[in-house]
Amino acid sequence: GTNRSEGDAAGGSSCDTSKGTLVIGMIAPMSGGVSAFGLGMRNSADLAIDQANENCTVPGYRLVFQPEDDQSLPQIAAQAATKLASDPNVAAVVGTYNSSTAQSAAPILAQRSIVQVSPANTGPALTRGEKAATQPRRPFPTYFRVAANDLVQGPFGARYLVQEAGKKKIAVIDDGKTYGVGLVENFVKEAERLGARIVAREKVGEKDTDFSSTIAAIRSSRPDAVYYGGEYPAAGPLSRQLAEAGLDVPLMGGDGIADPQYIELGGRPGDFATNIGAPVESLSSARAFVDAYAAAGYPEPSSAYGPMTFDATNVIIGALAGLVRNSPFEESSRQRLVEAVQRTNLPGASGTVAFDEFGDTTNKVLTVSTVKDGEFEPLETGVFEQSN
Amino acid sequence: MSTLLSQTVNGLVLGSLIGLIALGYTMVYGIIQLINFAHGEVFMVGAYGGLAMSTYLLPGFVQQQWYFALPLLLVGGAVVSVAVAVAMERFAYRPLRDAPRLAPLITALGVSVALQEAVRVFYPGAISPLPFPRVFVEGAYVLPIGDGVPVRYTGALIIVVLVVLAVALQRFIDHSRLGRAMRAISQDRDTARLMGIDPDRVIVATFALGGVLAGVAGILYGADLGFVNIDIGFQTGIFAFTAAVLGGIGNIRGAVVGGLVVGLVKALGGQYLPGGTAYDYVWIFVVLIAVLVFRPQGFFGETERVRA
Amino acid sequence: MSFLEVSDLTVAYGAIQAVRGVSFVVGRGEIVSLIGSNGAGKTTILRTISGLLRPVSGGILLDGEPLHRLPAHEILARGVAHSPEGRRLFARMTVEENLRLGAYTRRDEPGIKSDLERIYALFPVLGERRGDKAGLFSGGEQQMLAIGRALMSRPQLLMLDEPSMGLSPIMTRKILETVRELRDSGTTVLLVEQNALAALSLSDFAYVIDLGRTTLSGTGAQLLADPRVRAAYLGDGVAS
Amino acid sequence: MNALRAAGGVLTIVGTGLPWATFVLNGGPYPAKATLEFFTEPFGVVGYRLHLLVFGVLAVVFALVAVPGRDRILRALGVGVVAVSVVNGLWIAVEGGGLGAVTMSEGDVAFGAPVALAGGILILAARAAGEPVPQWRWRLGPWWERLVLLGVFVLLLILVSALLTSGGQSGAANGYAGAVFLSFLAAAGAGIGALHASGLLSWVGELSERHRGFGVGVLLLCALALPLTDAGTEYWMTVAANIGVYAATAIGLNIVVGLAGLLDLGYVAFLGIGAFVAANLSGAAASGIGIELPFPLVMVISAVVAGIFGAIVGSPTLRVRGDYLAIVTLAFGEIFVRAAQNDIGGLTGGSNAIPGVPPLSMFGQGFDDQLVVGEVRLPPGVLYYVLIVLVVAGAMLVFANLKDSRLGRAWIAIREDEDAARAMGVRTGPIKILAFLAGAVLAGLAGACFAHKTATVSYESFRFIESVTLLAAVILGGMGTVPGAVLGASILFVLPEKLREFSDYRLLLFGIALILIMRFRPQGLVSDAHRRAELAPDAEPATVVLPVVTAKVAP
Amino acid sequence: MPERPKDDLGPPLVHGEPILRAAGVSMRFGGLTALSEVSFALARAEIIGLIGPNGAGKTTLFNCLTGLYTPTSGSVTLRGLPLPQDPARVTERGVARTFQNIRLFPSMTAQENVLVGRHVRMKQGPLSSLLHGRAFRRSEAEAAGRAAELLEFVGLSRFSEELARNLPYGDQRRLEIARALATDPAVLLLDEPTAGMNAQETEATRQLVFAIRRLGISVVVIEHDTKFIFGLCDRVVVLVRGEVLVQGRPGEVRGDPRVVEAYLGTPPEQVGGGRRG
Ligand SMILES: Nc1ncnc2c1ncn2[C@@H]1O[C@H](COP(=O)(O)OP(=O)(O)OP(=O)(O)O)[C@@H](O)[C@H]1O
Ligand SMILES: Nc1ncnc2c1ncn2[C@@H]1O[C@H](COP(=O)(O)OP(=O)(O)OP(=O)(O)O)[C@@H](O)[C@H]1O
Ligand SMILES: CC(C)C[C@H](N)C(=O)O
Ligand SMILES: [Mg+2]
Ligand SMILES: [Mg+2]
Repeated sequence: GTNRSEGDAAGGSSCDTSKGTLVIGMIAPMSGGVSAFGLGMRNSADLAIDQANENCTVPGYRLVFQPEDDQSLPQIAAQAATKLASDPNVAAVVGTYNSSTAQSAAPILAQRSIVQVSPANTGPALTRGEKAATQPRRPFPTYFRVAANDLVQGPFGARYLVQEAGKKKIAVIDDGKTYGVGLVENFVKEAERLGARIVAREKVGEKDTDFSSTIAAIRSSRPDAVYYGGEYPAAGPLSRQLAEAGLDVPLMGGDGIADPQYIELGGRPGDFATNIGAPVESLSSARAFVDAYAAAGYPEPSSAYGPMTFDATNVIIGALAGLVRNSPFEESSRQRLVEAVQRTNLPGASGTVAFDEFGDTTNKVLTVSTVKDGEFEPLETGVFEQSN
Repeated sequence: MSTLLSQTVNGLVLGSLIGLIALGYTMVYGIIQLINFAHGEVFMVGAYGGLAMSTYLLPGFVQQQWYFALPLLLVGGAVVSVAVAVAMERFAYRPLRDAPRLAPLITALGVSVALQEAVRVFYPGAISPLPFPRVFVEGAYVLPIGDGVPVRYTGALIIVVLVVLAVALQRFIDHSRLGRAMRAISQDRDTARLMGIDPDRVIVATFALGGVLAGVAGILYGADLGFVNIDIGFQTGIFAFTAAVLGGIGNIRGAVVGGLVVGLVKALGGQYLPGGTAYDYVWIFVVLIAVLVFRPQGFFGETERVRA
Repeated sequence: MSFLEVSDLTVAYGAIQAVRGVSFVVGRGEIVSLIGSNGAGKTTILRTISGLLRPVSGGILLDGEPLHRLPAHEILARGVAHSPEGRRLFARMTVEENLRLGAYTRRDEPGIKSDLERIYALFPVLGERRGDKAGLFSGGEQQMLAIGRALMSRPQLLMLDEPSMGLSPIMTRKILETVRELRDSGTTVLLVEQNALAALSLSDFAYVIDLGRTTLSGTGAQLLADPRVRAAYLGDGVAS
Repeated sequence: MNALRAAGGVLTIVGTGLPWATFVLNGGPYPAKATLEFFTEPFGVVGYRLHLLVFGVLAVVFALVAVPGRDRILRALGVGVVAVSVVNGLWIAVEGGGLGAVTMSEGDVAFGAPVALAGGILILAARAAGEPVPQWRWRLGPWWERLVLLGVFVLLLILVSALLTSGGQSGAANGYAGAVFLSFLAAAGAGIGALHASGLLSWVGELSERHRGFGVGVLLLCALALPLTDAGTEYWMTVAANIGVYAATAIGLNIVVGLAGLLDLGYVAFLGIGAFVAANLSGAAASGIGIELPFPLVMVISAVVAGIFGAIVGSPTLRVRGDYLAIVTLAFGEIFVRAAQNDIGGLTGGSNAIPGVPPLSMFGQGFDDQLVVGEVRLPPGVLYYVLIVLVVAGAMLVFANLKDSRLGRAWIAIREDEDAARAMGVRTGPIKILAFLAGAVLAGLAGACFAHKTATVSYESFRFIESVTLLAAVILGGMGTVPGAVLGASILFVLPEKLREFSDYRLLLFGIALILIMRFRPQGLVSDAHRRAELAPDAEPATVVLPVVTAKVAP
Repeated sequence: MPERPKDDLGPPLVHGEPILRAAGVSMRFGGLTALSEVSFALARAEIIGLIGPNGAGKTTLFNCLTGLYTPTSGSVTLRGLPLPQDPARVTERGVARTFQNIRLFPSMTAQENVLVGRHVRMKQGPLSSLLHGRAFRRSEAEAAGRAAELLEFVGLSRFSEELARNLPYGDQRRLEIARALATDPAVLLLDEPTAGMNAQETEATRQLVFAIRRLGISVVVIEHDTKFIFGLCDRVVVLVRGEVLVQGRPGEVRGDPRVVEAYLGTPPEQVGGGRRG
C-alpha cells in the first residue's frame, strides 16, 4: 500500500460488485461460557459467505458478514437485532443459538420483514407458538430454522432406545436449559408411550461439574439407560462419572452431545447420540463443508452447529441470488426474500433443506450414532414420522 | 442405606474441594476484609496451569506414573496460581488499600471476569471444556455395603489433602512468626507497622498461601473429574465463599466445616429434600440464610465485642 | 549532640495542614514532653516520626541519620518504638502474643524470653494473665500492655501518646513512674500528655505545640512556672 | 518547564499535520484522513486530528499564559493527547500489521502517531507540583445564570449524542467504528477533565444548585430531546431504553447500598420479579396467569410485589450485618434464579422463559411503531425511551427526596455507625427493611418496562453477573449520589455496545475496564460531598471489621 | 453557650421522685461479673459522677441504662416504668448518651449529626419523606432550627457544615453532646466527656454540663479527672469491681479512705521531676 492514495482497498475477487454490498448478520454468543458454539457458528457462516463472494453467487453484490454477540442474554440479543434491523443494507440474519434469545430477536426482525434463519434453536414455540403440539400457529413469518425442533428429536431418540436398544428402565437427566428440558420432555412422552418406564428424573446445575450426587440419586432405581438433555460439556463428564460410580449403562443424548469433544471429555463406547441429517460420511455436501472449514484455517472448531449454520447461511445466499437476478436489492425486497426463503430447496451439509408452513425444516432425517473406537459411528438413519 | 452413604461420601468429597478453596477466601478476608471474588478464578487458573504443564512440558512416560506426575502437577498448578494471586494483589488490590470499602470489591469482580475471559481467549481450545489427565489412581473403591458405596480414589485423596493442609495451615497461623504477623495486620494495619511488620510482604504472603491451596485444589479437581472448564472457578468460588461465610469468615476451621456442610447439603438435599436435584442449590442457600439468621457470625465467627 | 532532631516539619491530611513547621530536639536519655491543646498536631508529629505519615516537608534525624524517607517497619528497626494514641492493641490476641509482636523484628529467642519476664515483672498483672485476650482488659491494663509491647523491641527512643488517657489516678501515677524508671535505665522518651502537670513535672524538657507550631519551650520546671502555660494547660485561674 | 510543555504542544500540532499510516488498511482508508499531509490538504483536519490540534494549541497557549489551575489543565490535555494518539496509533499498527504502519514502510513514512505521542508525553513530563482546583465565585443575574445553564445542558446533549453516534454504527460497512469511538471518548474525557481542572465545571455545578428546579427541568427536557439528535435511531433508542431500565434499578440499589450501606449482591432479582409479574399480566400466551391488565396498573402491581419481596429479603438485616449480609442477599439472588429456572408456581416459564410479551400500546399508538408528530418522524421505540426517561426521572426524584429527609438521614446514620444510630433513637430494623423495600419498588417498576421492551422474560437475564454490573454502576457512578447511578449505568451499558466490534474480547475488556476505573477513581465519578473525605490518605480502617453483634447477652 | 452559671454553689440534693432508678443491677459476661447488685437513683436536674478503677464496670452500667445490654438480674426504671430493651426506644423515652470512644457519624456534617439526634422527635412518615409536602417542610424547618440552637449552645455553630471526622477531638466530644441533647432527653449519660482534653477545655465542658442541668436535664458523668468530677457533681458514686463502694457528696467521697485506697491514691503532684535544668 501507499500512504498517498486513499482509494478503495476492495481487493481480491474478480466478481462484479457494482451494485454494492449486502450484509448478512448473525446473532450468537461470542463471549462467555457457550462461546464455543457461537464462534463455530460465526466461522461457518463466514465460510459460506466467503465462498459465495468467491463464486460470484450473488451477481452484482459483495456480501459482507456482520456477527453480533448476544452473550446468550435476551436483552442483548434484542439490542443486536435492533442494530441489524436499522441498517438498510442488512438483508438477513443467521441465528440465534439459544431459543430464549431468538424469542426476543425474532419479533424485532419480523417487524422489519428481515429473514432470520436459525441453525440451532429447538424450542417448538418459535415456529409453532405456545401450543406447539396441539394447536400450532406460526408467530413470526420471517423466522426459519434448519434445526429439527424438540418435537422431532426427542421422540426419535426414544424410539431407538426403547425399540431398537431394548431399554425399558430409563433415567432422564436434564440441565435445566431450554434445549435440554424440551428434549427430555418430548423424549419421555414418546418413551412412555412405547412402554418404557422412566425410573428417575433429575436435574443438574448448568455449571455443575461433579455429578456424583445426581448419579447416586438415580443409582438405586437401577436404570438400564440414561437419557441426558443437554450439551456435551456436561454430558461427557457425566458419562464418565456414571461408569465410575458403578452405573455402567449407556447414556443417550441429542445433537447437543454429538460432538467429538463429547468422547474426549469422557463419553464411553456404547453411548448414543441422535443427530439431525444423514451422517457426514454418506453426504458429499457434508464432507465438502468439513474439508472447506479445515482448509480455511479458523482457530476455533466448527462445533456441533457448524454444518447447520453453513446451511442456514446458504439458504439466505441462495434466496438472495435468485432475488437480485431480476431487480436490485432494496429495503422493500425484504418481504420477497422471506418468500424466497420459504421456497428454499437446498442440498446442504446437513441434508436437503426446505421449510414447512411453520418455518420448520422438512428435513426430518435423523441419525442415531454410537461411540465406537473414539468416534461417533452412525447406526441408523431414518425419517421421523409424527405418530399421534 | 447405601444411597445415604454414597451421598454422604459425595458430599464430603465435594465439600472438601470447596473447603480447600474456602480457605483462600477466608485468609484474604481475614487479613484485608476483602471478599476476593477472583479467588475462584485463581483455582481455575491453577487447573489450567497443570493442564498446560502436562500438555506441553511433561514427557509421556512421566505422566504414566502417578507418583511422578501428581506431585509435579501439584507444584506446577500451585506455582501458576500463586503467580496469578500475587500479581492480582500487586496490581489490582494494593493500589486500593486505602480506597472506600466497596471499590476493591468491584475490582475483584473485574479481575474475576478478566481472568476467566483471558483464559478463554488465550488458552488454546479453552472455549470448550478440555480433558484433564488422570494423574491419580483411576476408578473407585466400592465399599461393600448394600448396593455398594463407591468411593473414588481421587475423592479420598481430596479429603486427605484438605485435612492435612487445613491442620498445617492452622498451626502455621497460630504459631509461626508470619502467622502472627498476619493476624496482627488483620486487626490493625497501622499498629502492625509500628511493630516492624511490613504489611505489603505479609499480605502478598497471604495471597500466595491462598494461591497454593487454590492451585492444589485445581489440580485435584482436574484429576478427579477428568476435565477443566473456564467457569469452574466462578461456580465453585461462589460455593466456597458461601462455605467461608457459613463457617465464620476469617476462620480456618470455619472454612473447612463450612465447605463440608455445603457439600453435604448439596448431596443429601438433592436426594432427600423436596424438589430434588432441581433445588439443591436452593437448599444450600436456604441453609446459609437460616444459619446466619440464628448465628449471624457463622459457626466459628468471633462474637466477642472488642473493647476500644 | 541531640538524639532525635525534628526540623521544620510540615504534615498535612489532604488539604488540612496539621503540623506547620515544627522543630524540636530530644537529647539522649531524656524525657521530653510535647503538650498542647486538642488538635494541636502532637499525635500527628509522633505518627510522622514513626513513619505512619509522610511529611510534606522538613526532616527527622535520629542520631544524625534521616528517618523521614523510611517505611514504618524500618524505622522500628532503627530503635524507635511508638505506643499509639488509644493503645491500639491486637484485641483478639493474648497478652503474650501482643508482647511477642512487639519483638517481631528480633530473632534472639532467649533475649525475647528474658524481656518478656522483665515486662511481667514490671507489670505483674500482665504476667498473671498472659494467656488472656488483650481486648477484654480494662483500660489501665491495656495501657500497660501497650507500653510493654513498645518496650519489647528494646527501643532507644520510646514515644508514648497520651498514656494516661482514660486511666484512673492510681494507674496514671504508676505509668508515669514507670516512664521515669525507663529513662533512668537509659531509654530516651518522647511523651505526649494532656495531663500537663504530671508530664511537666516528669520531663527534662518540654515543648508547647499550638495549631501545628511550637510556641514555647523550656525545662519542665520552667514551663510549670510559666504563667501562660499555667493558664492554658494547668487550669490555673479557673475554679475547681 | 513551561518551555517543555509548549514544545509538547507544538509537537502535537506537528503530529496532526503528518501522515499517520503508511498503509491503506484492508477495510478502506482510516477515517479522518490518517494519510493526509498538511501541505496537500491543510483544511482536511477533522476527527481525531482536529481533537489533537485543539489540544496542542491549547497546550501551547496555557504553557505561555498563566491561568488559575494551569497545571491541572495541562495535565488533562497531556493525558488526552497521549490517549488519543495511543488509541489511533495502536489501532493502525494492529490493523496495519505492525509498527511499520505507523512509522516507515516501503519507503513511505507516517510519523504522525509517534510525534503526537511524544508531544503528549512532553506535556505530561513537565508536570509541576499539584495546585488546588480554582474556585470561581462569579455571580451573574439570575436569568443570565439560567441561560448559561441552558447552554451547558444543550452542549451536554450534543456531546452525548455525538458520543453515541461517533464512529457511526459499527458493522460490516464500518470497520473503524470502535476505534473512532474510543478516540472520541478519550478526547471527550480529557476535555471534560480540563474543564474540571479549570474550575468551570464546579462553577456550573453551583449554578445548577442555585437554580435547582430549573436545572432539573432543563436536564429532563434535554434527555427527552435526545431522539431529535443524530442518536435518534431505533437502535440507540433501544439501547437507551435498556440503559434506562438499569439506571432506574441502579438508583434503587443506590438507596440500599449508597445510603443505607447495606451491600446487596442479588439485587437484580427485584428487577426480575417486576418483569415476571408484568409478563404474567401482559396477556402473553406463555404466561401462567393469562390475564391482561392496563399497563399503569401492571406497573403498580409489579412495584408492590417487588417491594414485598424487598421487605422479605431485607428482613435478615435485623440480625445479619456487613459482609455477612452480602452473602445473604447473594443467596436470595441465586434462589430466585434457580426458582425461576424451575418454573416455580408455573409463573416464570422455567427454561422456556415467557416469550411474546406484547409491546405496549397506548391511545392507539404502538410503542414499537414509528411515531410521527406533524412533520417530525421519530424512530420506532422512541415511546419506550420517553417512558423510561420519565421512570428514571421519577426514580431520581424519589431518591433525592428520600435522601433529604429524616428517613434518608437515618439510612446514612446506619451506614456510618449502626450502634450509634440506635443509641440516638433510630429504630434501625424497620428502617433498614424500608431501604430494601424502597429500592425493590424502583427495580420492580423498571422490571415492568423491561418485560415489554424486551418481549422475552427469561431467568437468564437476572443472574449474578447482572447484580454485579448494577453494583458496579452504583459504585462507579458514585455511591449515594443522584446522578451517579445513572451515569454509572450508562457507562457500563453503553461501553459494551460501542465495543461490539471487539466481540471476542468484549467481556475481557469489560473486566479490565472495571479494574482500571476502580484503580483511578475508587470513589466514583460523581463524588458525594459527604464521602469525599473518605479518601484522606490516613482514613481510619473500616468500622465494621468484625461482625460486631449487638451484645444482647442472654440472661 | 448561653447563660453560664457563675456559681458553683453547693449542689441541690434530690428533689422529689427519682427519674431514673437502678435496683440491684447485675451483669455477667460468661464467668466475669462486671456489675453486681448496683443500685442508685437519679433525681431531676441532678448531676451524678460515676468513678472507679479501670474495668470497674462503669461503661457496662451505662450500657445497661440505655438498653444496649439487658442486665442479667435487677431492674432499671425510668419515671417508674421499666426500661425498654431496645436502645432506640430508650432514647425515645428520654435517655441519651455519649460514648467513651467517640461514635459520631464521621461522614455527616455536624448539623446532620444533630439532625439524626432529632430523628425521634420528628413526625415524618415515609410517605411524607417521599412527597416533601407542607407538613414535611415545616418539620424540617423546625428540626433545622433546633439543630442550629444546639450547635450554638455547645459552641459549634461555625462548624455546622463541617464533616464530623474533621473536627478537633474536643469538639467532637461536644458535638456528641449536642447530638444527644437533640433527642430532648430527661437524662443524659456522659462517658468520659473530657478524656484527652486539657485543663481549659475541661473547664469549658464543666460549664457546659452546668448549663445542661439548668435546662432541667439530669446528668450522669463517668470521668477519671477527679478535679472535674468533684467540682461538678451533686453526688458521686464509686464503683469498684462491679459493686458500689461508696456514694455521697463529693466532699465525703473524696475523703473516704476506701476510695483513696482503691481509686485515688496519693495526689499526682508528688510524681518525681525531671533532671535537665
Ligand atoms: N485522619 C485525619 N484526617 C484529617 N484530619 C486529621 C486527621 N487526623 C487528625 N487530623 C487533624 O489534624 C489536626 C491535628 O491532629 P492531632 O491528632 O495530631 O492533634 P493532637 O495534638 O494529637 O490532639 P489531641 O490532643 O486531641 O490528641 C487536627 O485538626 C485534626 O482534626
Ligand atoms: N461485652 C463484653 N464481654 C465480655 N466482657 C465485657 C464486655 N463488656 C465489658 N466487659 C468486661 O466488664 C468489665 C467492666 O468493663 P467496663 O467497660 O464497664 O469498665 P469501665 O469501668 O468502663 O472501665 P474504664 O474506666 O477502663 O472505661 C471489664 O472487665 C470488661 O472486660
Ligand atoms: C443447545 C442448542 C442445541 C439449542 C439452544 N440452546 C436452544 O435454546 O434452542
Ligand atoms: Mg493526639
Ligand atoms: Mg469505660
